[in-house]
Amino acid sequence: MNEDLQRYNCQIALPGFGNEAQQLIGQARVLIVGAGGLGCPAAQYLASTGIGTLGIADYDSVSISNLHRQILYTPADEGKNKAEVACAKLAQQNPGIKLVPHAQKVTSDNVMDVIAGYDIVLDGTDNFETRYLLNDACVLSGKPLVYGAIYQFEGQVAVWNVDKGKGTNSPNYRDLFPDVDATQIPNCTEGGVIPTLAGIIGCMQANEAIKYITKTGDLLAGKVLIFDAQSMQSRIFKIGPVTKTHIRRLKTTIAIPTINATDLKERMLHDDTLELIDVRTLQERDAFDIGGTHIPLDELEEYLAYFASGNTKVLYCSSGKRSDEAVKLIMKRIPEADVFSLEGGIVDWSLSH
Amino acid sequence: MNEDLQRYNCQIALPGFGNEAQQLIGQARVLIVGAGGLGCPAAQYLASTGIGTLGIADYDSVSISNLHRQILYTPADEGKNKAEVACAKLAQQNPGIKLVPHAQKVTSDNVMDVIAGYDIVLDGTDNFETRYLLNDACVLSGKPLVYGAIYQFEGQVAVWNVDKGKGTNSPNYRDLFPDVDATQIPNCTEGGVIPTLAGIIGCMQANEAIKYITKTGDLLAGKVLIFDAQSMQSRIFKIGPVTKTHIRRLKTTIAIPTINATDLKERMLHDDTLELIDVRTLQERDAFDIGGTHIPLDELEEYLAYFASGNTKVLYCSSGKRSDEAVKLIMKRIPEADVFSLEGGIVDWSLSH
Amino acid sequence: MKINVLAFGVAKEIFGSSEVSLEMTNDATISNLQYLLEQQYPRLKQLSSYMIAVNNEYALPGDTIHERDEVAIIPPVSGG
Amino acid sequence: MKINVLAFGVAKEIFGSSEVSLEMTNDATISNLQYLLEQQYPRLKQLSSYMIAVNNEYALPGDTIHERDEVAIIPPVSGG
Repeated sequence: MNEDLQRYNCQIALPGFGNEAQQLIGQARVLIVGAGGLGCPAAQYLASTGIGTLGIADYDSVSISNLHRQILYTPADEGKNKAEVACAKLAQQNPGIKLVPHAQKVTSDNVMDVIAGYDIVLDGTDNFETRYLLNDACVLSGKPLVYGAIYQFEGQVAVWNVDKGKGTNSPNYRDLFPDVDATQIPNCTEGGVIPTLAGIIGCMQANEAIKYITKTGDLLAGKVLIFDAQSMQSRIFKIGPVTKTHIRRLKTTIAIPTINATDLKERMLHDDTLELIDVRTLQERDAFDIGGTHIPLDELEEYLAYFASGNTKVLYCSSGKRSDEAVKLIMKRIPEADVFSLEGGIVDWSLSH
Repeated sequence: MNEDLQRYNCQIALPGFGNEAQQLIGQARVLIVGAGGLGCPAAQYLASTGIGTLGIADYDSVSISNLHRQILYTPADEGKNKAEVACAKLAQQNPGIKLVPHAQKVTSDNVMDVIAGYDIVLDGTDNFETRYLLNDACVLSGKPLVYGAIYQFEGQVAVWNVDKGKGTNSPNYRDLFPDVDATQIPNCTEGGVIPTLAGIIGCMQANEAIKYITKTGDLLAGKVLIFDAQSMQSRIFKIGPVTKTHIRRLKTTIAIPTINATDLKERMLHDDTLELIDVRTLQERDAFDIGGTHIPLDELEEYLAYFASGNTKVLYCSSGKRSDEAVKLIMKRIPEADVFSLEGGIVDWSLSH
Repeated sequence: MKINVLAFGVAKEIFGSSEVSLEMTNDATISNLQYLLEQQYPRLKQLSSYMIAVNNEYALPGDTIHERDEVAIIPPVSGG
Repeated sequence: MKINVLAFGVAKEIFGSSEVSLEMTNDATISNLQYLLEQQYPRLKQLSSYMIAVNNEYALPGDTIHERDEVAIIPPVSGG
């Protein structure tokens, strides 16, 4: 009995699997974008199943606040690039597969090139801009996209853009949500997320990828599953058999001007005209702040005029995610605005020297 | 901001959580029995969440055929004790918690002592004997048991024996299945299991443990959830508010006489009276066998007389699980039978010298 | 009346399908249904125990089955 | 007629509950329901888009709502 047969025997034995399915798995090329709460468990199971080529794209580095749900990382990995660390760990877990780290940020400039080498993409990102970018890129290149998203105790899973034959494809993310105002939707840093939900949804995404590759089971195509980890209830909503959207080109992603905590502290020593803007909620500000003006993210639209002129403004939140969204919104409306987002938010600020 | 707050910030921010819930998590003592397909993902998330004391009980050692779903292990861990390897990996993931490996087999003799130091037990075992043993021990000691089980594409999750006040407890495993003929239920080696299902069900078990500890959400107490990874449908069946069983003492677990492949080959060189019995299915035998007589496990009852006398008989299957069940059944009916189960089955046989 | 029975776990293999339908009289009980099923599928009896649920709730042998009830057969599962 | 509306994601926070009920006329459409909800909960409108499902299926603005229909409001979720 050879080592491969021995390793995969317990899945080859599945009804509808056999050596043919294992061969399909070995030939498959899967790209996971975002090696965070969803990407970590999905990557573990896709690696253990023997996916031939597994790409991991993440430009971010490991931070201590990731560790409660991003189970591929240890405190010793702090500051290292997530894609590199994840690939190194997964190579130990399964030395028989090819692992490809993509450490650059996925943008409208490079996304088509990055996904070109893969048959299927798994969305493990944590922001709407990259979700729409991946969606549109997969539609334009005719690849299926396994979608997952989490918030607090609730997660969503679906498979977008599956080829239904005769030139039609199953619905995609824009069928569900044509457009989103990212400043109105709280993220995990604000509202929290239960780590086990990330595990459940990430494993469900890997499960759908394996079903797609091996052509077994009913895919979540034309449907979206919503799971609630508090009640353990899940529902599958039907969307329809084919997409009604017409995506013709990618939206250009915006590069956000950011400043890290050390540089900001240094600059504040010499430049007392620089203004800090706290975009967190009132409760968060009441608990702790690092000074400056308070403009909560969801009220930013009403205060846009404030950013039209004057001194350099550095926006901050707890992790840097919401200040990124705030800067993005300001730059869309006032392209000449002199604004920065504080990288790593007040967490990094508190720990920097 | 201290490192603990930073690490757990994204779960402390959850509604109904806060520092109080994190404190409960830090004080909790959870024992996972079985560090296999279910135990590995459950342990990862319980460790990352910051469970104060996490015990891992498994007497088994890592084999290559485990790696497709037991994501804590690498080929380099082959032959090492699972509880020891798991604890070492989890200690890297979260150095802030206490990890306790239990490398001995959990039996009716030691189970009460093993679980005594824990507040809650998680069942990640792969056989009915240990499932009933854990169930009965948890009922007798008044501890909740988070149950999970998987086969092919289908999994079950429940929380047994939750204190409902006034001396009553929620239902337990024996309310659902008073007794099982283990020889009639195929296991994962025979029927296969999809790795992602192990991940989903294991994470659901960790999720229920965290909900129990933090007193948030609706526990799966008095209910059993059945999840199908092919359709992604899940159903929650109501069992009832309180148990109707009366468990008064533990059933004695049977120590199974086993022989490893190297010793068996050695003995066969000198003893030609020894008989091999293949307990696998006809299809499995047709594909490959190592000789001897064929008595499929589910027909064993009809051939019991064969084991009442004569030469030493060594029963084998692919992994050793079914031959264990067969030897257990024979010894129950014919205590003086001279039978052994081949450790690691024909997989180990093929690889041994 | 015709009663649809959903099969889970090894019951799917025993029935050869994830759903079977049985013709029963109007006052039939769970115990009658169990008898019919075990006669048609003797391997079911050999499981020693399996859970029967009606409309997603645990059912007792004496419970009466009604038209349009959804019956589920849930055998034990050992894998981990 | 009284229509029950289930809230998912951030809609739970906007409604302050996982379920709200609305009084509507018998020939009401999804678009009428959306108008009513957004009047009562202005933050809902600010989401730009959210999915409305009736009886677990995607609903279009022109679809009529019937008594005992179960309406679900599903906003986008960004976390990963």
